[in-house]
Amino acid sequence: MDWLNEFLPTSTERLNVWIGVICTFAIYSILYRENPFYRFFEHMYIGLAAGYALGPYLVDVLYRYWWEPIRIEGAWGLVFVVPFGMYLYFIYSERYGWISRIVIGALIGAYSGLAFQMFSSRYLPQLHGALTKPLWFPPNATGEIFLSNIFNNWIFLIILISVMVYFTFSFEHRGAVKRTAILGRWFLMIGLGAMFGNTVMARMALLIGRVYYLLDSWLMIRVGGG
Amino acid sequence: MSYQHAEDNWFAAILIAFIALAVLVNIWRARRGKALYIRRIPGLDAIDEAIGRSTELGRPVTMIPGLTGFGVEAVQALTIFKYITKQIARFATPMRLLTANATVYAVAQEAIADAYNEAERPDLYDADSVRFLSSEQFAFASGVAGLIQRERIAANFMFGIFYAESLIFAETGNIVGAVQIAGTVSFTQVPFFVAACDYTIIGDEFYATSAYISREPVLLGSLVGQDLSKISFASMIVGGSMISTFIGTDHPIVQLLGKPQGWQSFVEWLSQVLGR
Amino acid sequence: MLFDTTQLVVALLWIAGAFALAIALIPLLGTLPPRGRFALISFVTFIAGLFFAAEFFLPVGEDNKNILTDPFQKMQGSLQVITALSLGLGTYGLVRLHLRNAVQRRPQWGYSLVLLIAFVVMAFFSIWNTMAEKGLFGIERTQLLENAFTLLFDYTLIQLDATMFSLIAFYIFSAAYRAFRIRSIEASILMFTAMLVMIGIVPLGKLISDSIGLPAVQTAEMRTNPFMLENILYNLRLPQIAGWIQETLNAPVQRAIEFGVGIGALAMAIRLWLSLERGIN
Amino acid sequence: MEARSIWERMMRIDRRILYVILAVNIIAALMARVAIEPDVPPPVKRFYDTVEALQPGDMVMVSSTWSAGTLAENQPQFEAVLKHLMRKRVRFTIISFAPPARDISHRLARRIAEENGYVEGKDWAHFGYTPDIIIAIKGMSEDIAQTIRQDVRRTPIAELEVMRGIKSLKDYKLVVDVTPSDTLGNWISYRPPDLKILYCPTSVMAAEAYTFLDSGQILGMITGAKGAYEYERLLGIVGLGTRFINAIQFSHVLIIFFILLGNFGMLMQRRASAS
Repeated sequence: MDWLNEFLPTSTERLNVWIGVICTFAIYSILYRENPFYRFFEHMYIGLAAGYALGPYLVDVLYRYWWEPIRIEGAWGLVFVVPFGMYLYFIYSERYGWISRIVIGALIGAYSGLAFQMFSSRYLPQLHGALTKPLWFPPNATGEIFLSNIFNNWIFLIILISVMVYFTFSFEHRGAVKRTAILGRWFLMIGLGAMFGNTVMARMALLIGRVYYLLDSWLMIRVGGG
Repeated sequence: MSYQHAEDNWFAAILIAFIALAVLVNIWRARRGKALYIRRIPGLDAIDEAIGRSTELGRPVTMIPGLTGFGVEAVQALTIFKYITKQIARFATPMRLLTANATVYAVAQEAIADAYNEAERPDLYDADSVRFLSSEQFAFASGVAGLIQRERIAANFMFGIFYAESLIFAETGNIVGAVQIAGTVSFTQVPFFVAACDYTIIGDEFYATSAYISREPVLLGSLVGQDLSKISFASMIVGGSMISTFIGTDHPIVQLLGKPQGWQSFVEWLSQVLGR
Repeated sequence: MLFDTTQLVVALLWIAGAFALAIALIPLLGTLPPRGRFALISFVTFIAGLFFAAEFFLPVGEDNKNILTDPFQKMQGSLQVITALSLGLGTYGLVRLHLRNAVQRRPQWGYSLVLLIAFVVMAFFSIWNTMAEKGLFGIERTQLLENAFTLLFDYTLIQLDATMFSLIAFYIFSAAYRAFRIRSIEASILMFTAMLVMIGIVPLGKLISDSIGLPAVQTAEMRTNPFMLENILYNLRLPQIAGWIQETLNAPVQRAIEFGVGIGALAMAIRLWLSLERGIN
Repeated sequence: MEARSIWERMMRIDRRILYVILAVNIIAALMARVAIEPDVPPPVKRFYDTVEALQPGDMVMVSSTWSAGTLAENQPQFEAVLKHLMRKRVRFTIISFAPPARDISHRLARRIAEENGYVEGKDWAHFGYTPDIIIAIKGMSEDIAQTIRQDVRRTPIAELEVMRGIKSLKDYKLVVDVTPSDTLGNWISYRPPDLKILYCPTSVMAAEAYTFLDSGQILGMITGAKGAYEYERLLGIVGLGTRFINAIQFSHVLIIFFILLGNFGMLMQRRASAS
C-alpha cells in the first residue's frame, strides 16, 4: 500500500512529476490521431519555448554586452547598437519593410566575410587528408604500413573521386564518365545507409529516454539495463 | 590543423581566389548572354514521367516545399514547381501547393499564377490550390497527410529543405500509391526519400535542376564555376596521391596542398629547385 | 557597487538620444528611391563582408594580429547583441501571428490564446529567474519563483520538448517498415548497409560474432599477412564490418559531399557578399 | 477486396499496432537484466585516451549546446565526460550556444561537481549563453575576458580563480563539443590551431563526422547513448548509457525484423499473384 500513496500526487514533487506525465501522454495522443488534447499542449509548448528564450536573450545577452558596458564602463559608442539593431523589427511593415534588410544585409555580409576562414579551416585539411594516402608502399615509410592500409587507401580514393564526378553538371556524362557517375551514386547509397543506421539509433534513444522517465520517475520501477 | 589567418598558408588564399574567379567570370559570361551548358539531370526525366502518369489518372498532384523558410532553396523549389505546373496545365490536372511558411506562401501564389499564364491557361488558376497549412512542423505534416489521403493524389513532388516530418509525407504518399519525386539538400532525410520515392534528386543536383529549368544567369554561372573548382580539387587529390605514393607524404608540394605552415617549406623547396 | 545615480542618468540620456536618432533617421531613409535602397543595402552588406574578409586575409605581425584583429575584439559585444535581436525576430513573428489569430477570431484562435498565455507567463518567470541568478537590481530568488520556474521549466517545457523529439522514433519505425521495400538497386544497397551498421555498432553484433566463433583479437601476425584464414574470419565480425563501412566506405562519401557543399557555400557567400543573388533582396 | 491474403497482411500491418509493439519492446528491454560487453570502436578508444593523457590543472572547454529534446543521447555523454575530467583533476569551463542548454548544463554540472568535491569558480565555471557561436569562438581565441565578460553567476572572468594563467583558447588543451546541432563545423573552422577537439554528437550527425576523424580534425567521437555506454565501460561507471543500451539494440533488432518481414511479404505476394 505504501507504494500507492507514494505514487499518488500528494507532495508538490509528485504533483510536478504527474504534470510532466500528462504532458507526455498529451503529445503521444497524436500517434492515435490528431486531437484537441494534443493541439492544446503543442501550442502551450511553442509558447513556453518562445517565452523561456527571453530570459537568456534580454537579461543574459543584452545586460552583459550592452547595458553593463554602457552603465559601468561608459562605452557610449555601444548605445547605437540596440536602436539601429531594432530596425530588424520593421520586417513586417509595408512601407519600411526594406529598412530591416539593411541590418539583415549587414548580418549576411558578416557571415559571407567569415566564410573564407571557414573554407580554409574546414575543407583544406580534408583535401590534405585525401591526398596523403599512399597507393603503394612509399619509399620512406615512416610508420608501419600494412597491405590493408594500401587496400583501404585505394577504396577511399575511388569512392571519393566517383562521388565527386556524380556531383558535376557542366558537361555531358557519357561513356566512362557516365559509368563512374553511376558507381558514384551507388557509393552514395552506402554513405546514406550508414547515415540511416545511425539516425534510427538516435531516434530510438530519445524514445527510450522518455519510456525510462515514465518507468523510473513516475511508476518508480528501478530499471536495470546492461 | 586550422587557419587563424590566410598567412598560415597562402595557398588557401590562392585557392579561394581561383574559385571566386571561376564563379564570377562565369556569372559575367552568363549575364552577357553566353549559353552555358548544364546537363539534363536524370531527375528531370523522372519528373516528366511522373507528370505523364498523373495525367492518365486525372487525380490531383501535390507540391510540397516543406518547412523551407524564404531563401535560396525556397526560390529554387518554386522554380521547379512552376515548371511542373506549366506541364500539367496542358492536361488540366488539378494541383495543390502546400507550404508551412507565410512568406513562401505569398511568393508561391505569384509563381503559380505566372506558370498558368505562361502555359496560356490563366482560366485554370484557382487561388485555393496554394495553401498555408501551419507553421508548426507536425501540425503541417498531419495537415499534408490528411489532404494526400482525402484527395488520393496521383503524384507528389517534394522539393526544398526537409526535417523529420519528411517520413510522414513519403509514407502517406506510398499508402495512396502516388508517384513520388523528391529533391533536397538535407542529407539526413535523403535515405527516407530514396526508400519511399520513385526518384530522389540529391544535394547539389537540386541546384542544377532549378538552374537547368530557369536558365537564370547567376545560378548557371555559379554552377559552372563550382564545377571547375570540383575538377581542380579532384586533380589535386589525384596528383597529390601520386606524389605521396612515389616520393613521400612529406614532400613540399603535398605539404603545400592544404597543410597550414606548408607555405614556407614549399617556397624554400621552390627556390632550391629554381636556384639549381 | 553603490548606485551611482549620475552615471545612470548620463547612460539613460545617451540611450534616449540614440533611440531618437534612429527614429528620426527613418523618414529620411524613407525618401530614398528603390534604386537607392538597393544600393544602400548592398553597400552595407559589402562593407560588413569586407571587414571580416580583410581580417582573415591581411598579413599578421609576430603577435599573430593584423590591424583589424583588435577592432574585431572590441566589436564583438555589439555583434552578439545584433545576433540576439535577430534571433528574437522569430519570437516576434510567432507572437505577432498568434496575436492576430486571437484578435481576429480566426479558426483555431483558442489555441493561439493558449500559446500567448504560455508565452507571457514563461517570459515573466524566465526573465525573473535570470535576474535572480545574476542578483540584478537586488532581485532575490523567492520560494514562489523557485516553485513556479521548476514547474514550468523542468516539469512542463522539458517534458514537452523531450516528448516532441521522441515522436519521431515511432514515425521512423513505421516508415522504415512500410517504405523499405526492395524496389530498386539503390534502395537495396542503402537498406542492406543500414541494417549491417545497425547490428554491427551495438554490443549484440559482438555477441553474435563471438557465438559464431569468429576470432575476437587481431594478433600482430594476422596484420602482417592479411590473407591468413584467421585474419579473414576476424574481419567478418559484425563490429569490424560496421566499422569498415563507416570508416572506409562512408568517410570518402561524406568527404565528397563536404567538398560539394563547401565549394557551393563559398560560391553562395561570394554571391551574397556582392548582392548578386536575385531571389533574396 | 477479396480476403486479404496472409502476405498482404504481412505487408500492411497497421502503424498503430507497430507503435504498440515498439513501446512494449522498449519497456521489456529496459527491464531486462542482460549485460553484453561492447566492442569499443577506435573513435571511442581515442576519445578516452585523449582525456586520459591530460595532466591535473590542464584547462578544458566543454561546449554544451544540447537541451531536453536530445537529453537521452547528450546527457549520458555530458555526465561521463565531466566525471572523467574530475577524475583527472582537470580545470574546465562550460559554454552554451542555445538558451535552454545553459540552465540544463549548469544544474547538471553543479550536481556532479558537488559529488566530486569540485568548487564552482575555483575548479570549474560556466560561461552562460552566447548567441553567436562564430563570433564567440573567434573572440575567445584572442581574449576570453573581453569576449565573455562574466560567468553565469556574474563574476567577472578575470576574478575567477579557475581562469588563473588563462587568457585565451590558446591556453586550453582541449574542447569537448556535446551537441545536437552543427556547432562542430564552427569549432573546427575558428578555433586556435593546436586546440584539440573531441566530439559528442547525437547519433544522427555521427556518420557525417567520419571525414573529420579521418583527416584528424577531431581526435575522437562518442556516438549518442551507445557511445556513452562504451565510454562508461572504459571509465567503469554506470550511467544512462548503460541503462539504455539493451533497449537500443533490441529496437534495432525489431526494426530489422519488420523490414525483412515487409519485404518477405511483398516477394511472396508478387510470386502468388504471378502464378
